[in-house]
Amino acid sequence: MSQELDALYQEIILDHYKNPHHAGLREPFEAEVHHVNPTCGDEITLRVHVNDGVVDDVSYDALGCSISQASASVMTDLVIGRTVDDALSIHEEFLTLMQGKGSVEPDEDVLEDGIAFAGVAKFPARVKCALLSWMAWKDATARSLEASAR
Amino acid sequence: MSQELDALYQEIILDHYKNPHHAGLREPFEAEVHHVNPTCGDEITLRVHVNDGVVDDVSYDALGCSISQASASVMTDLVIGRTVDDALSIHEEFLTLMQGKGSVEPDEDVLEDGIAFAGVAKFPARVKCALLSWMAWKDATARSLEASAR
Amino acid sequence: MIPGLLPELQVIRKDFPILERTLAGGQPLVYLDSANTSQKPQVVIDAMVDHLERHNANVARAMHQLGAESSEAFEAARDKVAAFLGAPERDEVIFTKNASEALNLVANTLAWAGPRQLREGDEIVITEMEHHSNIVPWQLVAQRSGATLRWFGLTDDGRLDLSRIDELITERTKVVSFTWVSNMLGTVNPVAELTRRAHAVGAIVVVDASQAAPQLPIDLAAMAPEERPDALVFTGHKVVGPTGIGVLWGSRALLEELPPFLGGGDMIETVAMERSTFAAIPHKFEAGTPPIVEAVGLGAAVDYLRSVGLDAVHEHERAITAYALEGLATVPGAKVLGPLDAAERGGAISFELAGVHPHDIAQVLDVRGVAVRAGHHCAKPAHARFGVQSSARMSSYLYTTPEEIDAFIEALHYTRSYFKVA
Amino acid sequence: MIPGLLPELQVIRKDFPILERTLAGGQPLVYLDSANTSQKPQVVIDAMVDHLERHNANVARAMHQLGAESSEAFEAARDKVAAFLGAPERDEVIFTKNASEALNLVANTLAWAGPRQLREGDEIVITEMEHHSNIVPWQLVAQRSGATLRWFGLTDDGRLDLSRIDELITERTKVVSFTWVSNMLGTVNPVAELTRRAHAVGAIVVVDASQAAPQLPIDLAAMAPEERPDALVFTGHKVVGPTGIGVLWGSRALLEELPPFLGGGDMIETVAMERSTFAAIPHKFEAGTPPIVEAVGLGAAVDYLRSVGLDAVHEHERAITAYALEGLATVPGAKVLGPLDAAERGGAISFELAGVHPHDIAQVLDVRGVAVRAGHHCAKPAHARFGVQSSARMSSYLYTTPEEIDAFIEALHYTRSYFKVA
Ligand SMILES: Cc1ncc(COP(=O)(O)O)c(C=O)c1O
Ligand SMILES: Cc1ncc(COP(=O)(O)O)c(C=O)c1O
Repeated sequence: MSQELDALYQEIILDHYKNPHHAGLREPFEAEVHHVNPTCGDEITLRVHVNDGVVDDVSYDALGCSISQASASVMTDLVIGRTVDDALSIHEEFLTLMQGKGSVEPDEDVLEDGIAFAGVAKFPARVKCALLSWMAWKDATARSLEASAR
Repeated sequence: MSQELDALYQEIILDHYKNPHHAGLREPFEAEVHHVNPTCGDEITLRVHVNDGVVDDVSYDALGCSISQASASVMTDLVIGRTVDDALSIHEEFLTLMQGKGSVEPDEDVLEDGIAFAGVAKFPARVKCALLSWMAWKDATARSLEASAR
Repeated sequence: MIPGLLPELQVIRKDFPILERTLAGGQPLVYLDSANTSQKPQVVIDAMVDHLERHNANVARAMHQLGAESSEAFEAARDKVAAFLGAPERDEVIFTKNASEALNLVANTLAWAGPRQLREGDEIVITEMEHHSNIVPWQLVAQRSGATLRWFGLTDDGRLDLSRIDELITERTKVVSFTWVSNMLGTVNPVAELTRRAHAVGAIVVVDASQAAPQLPIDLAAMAPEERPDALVFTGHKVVGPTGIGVLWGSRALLEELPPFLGGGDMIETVAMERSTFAAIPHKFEAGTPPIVEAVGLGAAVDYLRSVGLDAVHEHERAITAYALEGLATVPGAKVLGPLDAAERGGAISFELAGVHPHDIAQVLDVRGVAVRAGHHCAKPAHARFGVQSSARMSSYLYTTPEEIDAFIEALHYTRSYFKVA
Repeated sequence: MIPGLLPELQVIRKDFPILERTLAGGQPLVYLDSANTSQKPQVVIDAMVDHLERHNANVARAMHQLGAESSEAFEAARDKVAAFLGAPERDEVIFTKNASEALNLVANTLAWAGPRQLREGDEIVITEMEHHSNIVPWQLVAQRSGATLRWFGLTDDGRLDLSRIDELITERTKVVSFTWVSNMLGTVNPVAELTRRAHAVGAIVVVDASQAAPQLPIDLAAMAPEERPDALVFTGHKVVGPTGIGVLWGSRALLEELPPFLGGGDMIETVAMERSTFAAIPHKFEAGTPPIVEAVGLGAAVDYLRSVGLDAVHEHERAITAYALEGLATVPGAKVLGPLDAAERGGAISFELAGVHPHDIAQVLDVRGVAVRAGHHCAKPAHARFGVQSSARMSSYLYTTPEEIDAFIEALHYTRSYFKVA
C-alpha cells in the first residue's frame, strides 16, 4: 500500500512541494497566463521572460496539490536558462512521459528531477495535476514570442 | 387473430366509419374548435350549437382512422338533442369505458352504439383515437356556454 | 438468396435478444420500426450492465479508482464515436441527450451573442422533408432572432427540388440545415453538393444524420473541406445504442465560435460571483453529469456496427428495401411515398393503402406481430406536401430478413381483405 | 449499535452489486462519494435490462404492441416519480437529461417572450452555496435578459445569512432559486420560509433538490400552497437511478406560462411551414425521443427508495453523518466546513486537513480503497466564501456502514502520518 503511494509521492516530489523553486511572481516578463484545472480547481498564474531566444525567467503563483506544485518547481528548474527550442523539447519529453500510462522510461539526462514523475503517469487522475504548470508555461512562452515579434 | 381484430373493429364501428352521421360543418354554432392527436396527426374541426341548455347541433370535419371517425359519428348521435347536462354525463360514461382497460361493462341504454367501443379500451394506443371527437365536443360545448353567457 | 444480404444474418439476429420475443397470441415479432428506434444487441446491454455493476462513478470530477475507470470508459466512448464518424478530432464529439438536443444546441447558440449571431435579414434554409426536430428549433430561433426561415421544396418523386437553389442559397444565408436521409421518404440528399454551395456563400451547414448514421458509412475526415458539413448530429437509440444519448459533431472552428449552451457543472473553467469562464470543447457543451452509462452503451453500439461493417449494413438495407419495394408493388392500392429505386434511398418506406387508414393498417399488422409505424412520423410538412395527412411506414435494419418482409406483405394483403377493399 | 441505522443494512448492501468489488491491491471498496453519484441496486439494473431485452420501442409515436409496452413503462415511471415527490399532478413531472438541464430549462424559458419574461430591472436571487448548475444558467440568462443576479451570503457556520432577506427579496425579485441541501456544506435550507417570502413579493421559487431528493422525504402536495415551490429539480443518478435522466417538477400554472424550451419531435401539437403549435405538459417540454430506458430505471429506483422508506433513509444518513463527524473530531488538524450538528445537515461532509492538500488526501484514501471527492465540488463561490480553494468531501448513503466510516477515519490518521504532519 505504502509502496504504491511511494511510487507516486517520490521524495523528490515532496521536497519540491515543501520548498518550491522559483516561486512567486517577478518582473520583467512578456506574458502572464492564468491556467485552471477545471476538474479540481487547481490554479496557476505564470509569467515568462524570454530574451534573445532564451528562457530568462519563469515565475509563478500556484495553488494546488503536491503533484501540481512540485511539477511547477521542477519545470522552472528545467527550462530557465535554456533556449526556447531546448525547453520546448524538454516539455515534449515530459508530456510523453506523463501520457505514457507508466510505460515510458524517463531519461534522467533530459528530465533530471522530472523523472520522479514517472510514477504519476500510472495515476490517470493526477496527470492533469502534473501538466498544469507545463501547459501554462508553453502557452505563456508562445505569447512571449508573439509579443516580442510584434 | 381475426377474433382479436373483430373485438376492435365491431361491425357497428365499420358502419359508422363508412357512413358517418352528422358529418360536415354547419351553421349556426357558438363555438368551433380544432383538436389534434399529436401522436398520429388525426384532426377534427368541430362546431357546437347549444340552444336553451340543449345540444341542438354538432357538426364536424374529421380526418383520421376508422376508430376516430366512427367515434365522432356515434358521439353526435348520442349528444344531439340532449340537454347539455345529460350529454355531459354520457361523455363521462364513455370516458370511463375508454379508460377502463377493458374492465368496464358498458351500459347499452346510455351509450347505444357507443358500446361497440368497449373493445377499443383494450388497445391503449387506440383510446386516444376514440376520444378525440369527444374531447373536442366537450371543449366546444364549454366555449359555447361561455359565449352565450357573455 | 437475395444478393447483398448480410451473410451471417442468422448469427446477427442471435445478438438481439428481443427478436426471440413472441407477442399476443404467440405471434413471433416482426420488427419493422427501426427508423423509429433500433433494437439493441446483447453486447450493448452487457457493456451497460458491467459499467453499472462494476465501474459506476461520476466522471471527470471523481479521482478515485472507480472515478478513473468510469472517466476512462466515458472518454473511450468518445473515441469510438469519433472513429465511427471519421471525425477530424475526437474533442469535436459532444454528447447530448438525443439528436433533437444537438440540433437545438446549434440553433440556440447561433441566436446568442457571438461572431455568428443570427440577426434580422439573415436567412436560415431548411427543407420540406425535415423531421420536426430539424424544423421547430429553427422556427423558434428565427422568431427570436428576427432571421427568416426558408425552405427547399420537394419534387413529386420525393427529392429536394434543387432548381431554385440559386434563389435559396444567397449572400443572406447564414445556415443551411438538412437531413442526410429522410425518415419519411427515404430520400438520400446530396450532402457534398449542398455543402459546397452553402460554403460558397459563407453559410454554415448542419446535417441531420439521424437516419444516415445507422446505415451509411460516414467519414468526415475524408471529405473535401469545402464539402464537409460544419456540424452533424445523430441519436444513440437508432444506431443500436441506448436512449438518453445523442451526438453533435462540430468542427473545432465552429464549436469554438459558438457561445456555451447549457450552464452548470463540468462545462466551466472557473465560476465566480461576478462571472464565469468556460472549459474547452468538448466539455464546454456538456453541462452537468453527462449520460455516462449511455455513452458506454453507445460506444459498444458503434463498435458493433463497425465490426459488422457499415458497407455491409448498407448493402443489406438496400437489398431488403429493394425486396420490400417489389413486394409492395404486388399489393393493389399500395402507393409508396418517395423514390422507388432502392439504390437511391434509405431503408424507411412510407406508403398508403387505398381505402384503409394508416392507423388501421398498423393495427391489423400488429395483430399479426408485424410492427410498423403509422402517422406523420414527425414530418408533417412533408406529408402536407404530398397531400396526405398520415402514412404507414415500414423500416428495416441489419437484423431484418426477407421472410419478415414476406410476412409484412402478406399482412398487407390480409388487411385489404379484412377491410373488404376490393 | 448506533441508533438510527437501517436495521436491514446488510441486506440492503447485498442489493448493490458494486459493493462487492475489490480495488487495486485487493482493497475492498469503501464508497464515500454518493453525493457525487450513488450506486445502483440490482432491481434498477434488472428493470433496465428487461426493458432493453423485451420491451424496447419508441414511445408515444409507436402504436404496435412493443410501442404500447414501452409507452406504458415510460409513463408508469412518471407516475412513480410523481408519487415520490408527492406531486399534485403527474403531468407536472418533466423528464430532462439531468438536474442541470432542468435548471437551464427554467432559466432559459424565463428569458424568452412570455408572461413571466425577465427584463432589465428584474432581479434573480440565488445563494452563495449553490452548485454551479444553479449559478451559471442564471448568470447567462441575467446577461441575456438584462436582469440582475443577487446572492444570499453565508454565515461563518455555513448557513444562509437571512439577516438581509428584506433587502434581497423585494418587489423587483422575479425568481428565487436555491438548493434545499448544500452538496458542499451539507446545510439544509428553510424551503418553506424562503418560499413564503418570495411568494409574498410575487416571485417564483425554484428549488434544487439534487441533494435533498436522495435523503429527505418530499411531499409537495402536503405543503401549504404559499410555501410550495413553483419548480423543483433533481437528478436520476443521485437517487440510485441511472445517468441520462433528471426531473423537473413544475406547478401546472408555471409550466403553462413558460414557452417551450427545446423544439422537436413529440413536443408539438402540429407543425406547419408557417408556424407550429405545442403539446400540453408534460410533452411540451420533452423534445425528441425521451430517456426511455432511463425513466424505467429511475422508476425502479424511486420505488426502491420508497420501499426502504425515505424517513428510514434520512435517519440512517443522520446516524452515519453524526458518527463521521465524531470521527473527524478525533483527527488532529481536520476542519469541517458547514454545520457541525448532524441533525441540521445532509450527508455530505467537506473538510480540510491541515498540511495536506485535498487532492493528496483523496489519493492516500484511494490507495486504501476509500473513495472520497476532492476539489471544489462544483461550488467555487462557497469555497471562495470560506477562503479555501478546495476541500475533501466524504458522502454516505443508505448502504454506508459505521465500519466504512471507521476505515475512512483510520485512513485520515494514516494520511497525516504519511505526509508527516505532526
Ligand atoms: C446541489 C446540486 N445541484 C445540481 C447538481 C447537478 O446534477 P447533474 O450533474 O446531474 O445535472 C448536483 C450534482 O452534481 C448537485 O449536487
Ligand atoms: C431524421 C431524424 N431527425 C431527428 C430525429 C430525432 O431524434 P431523437 O428523437 O432521438 O432526438 C429523428 C428520429 O426521431 C429522425 O428520424
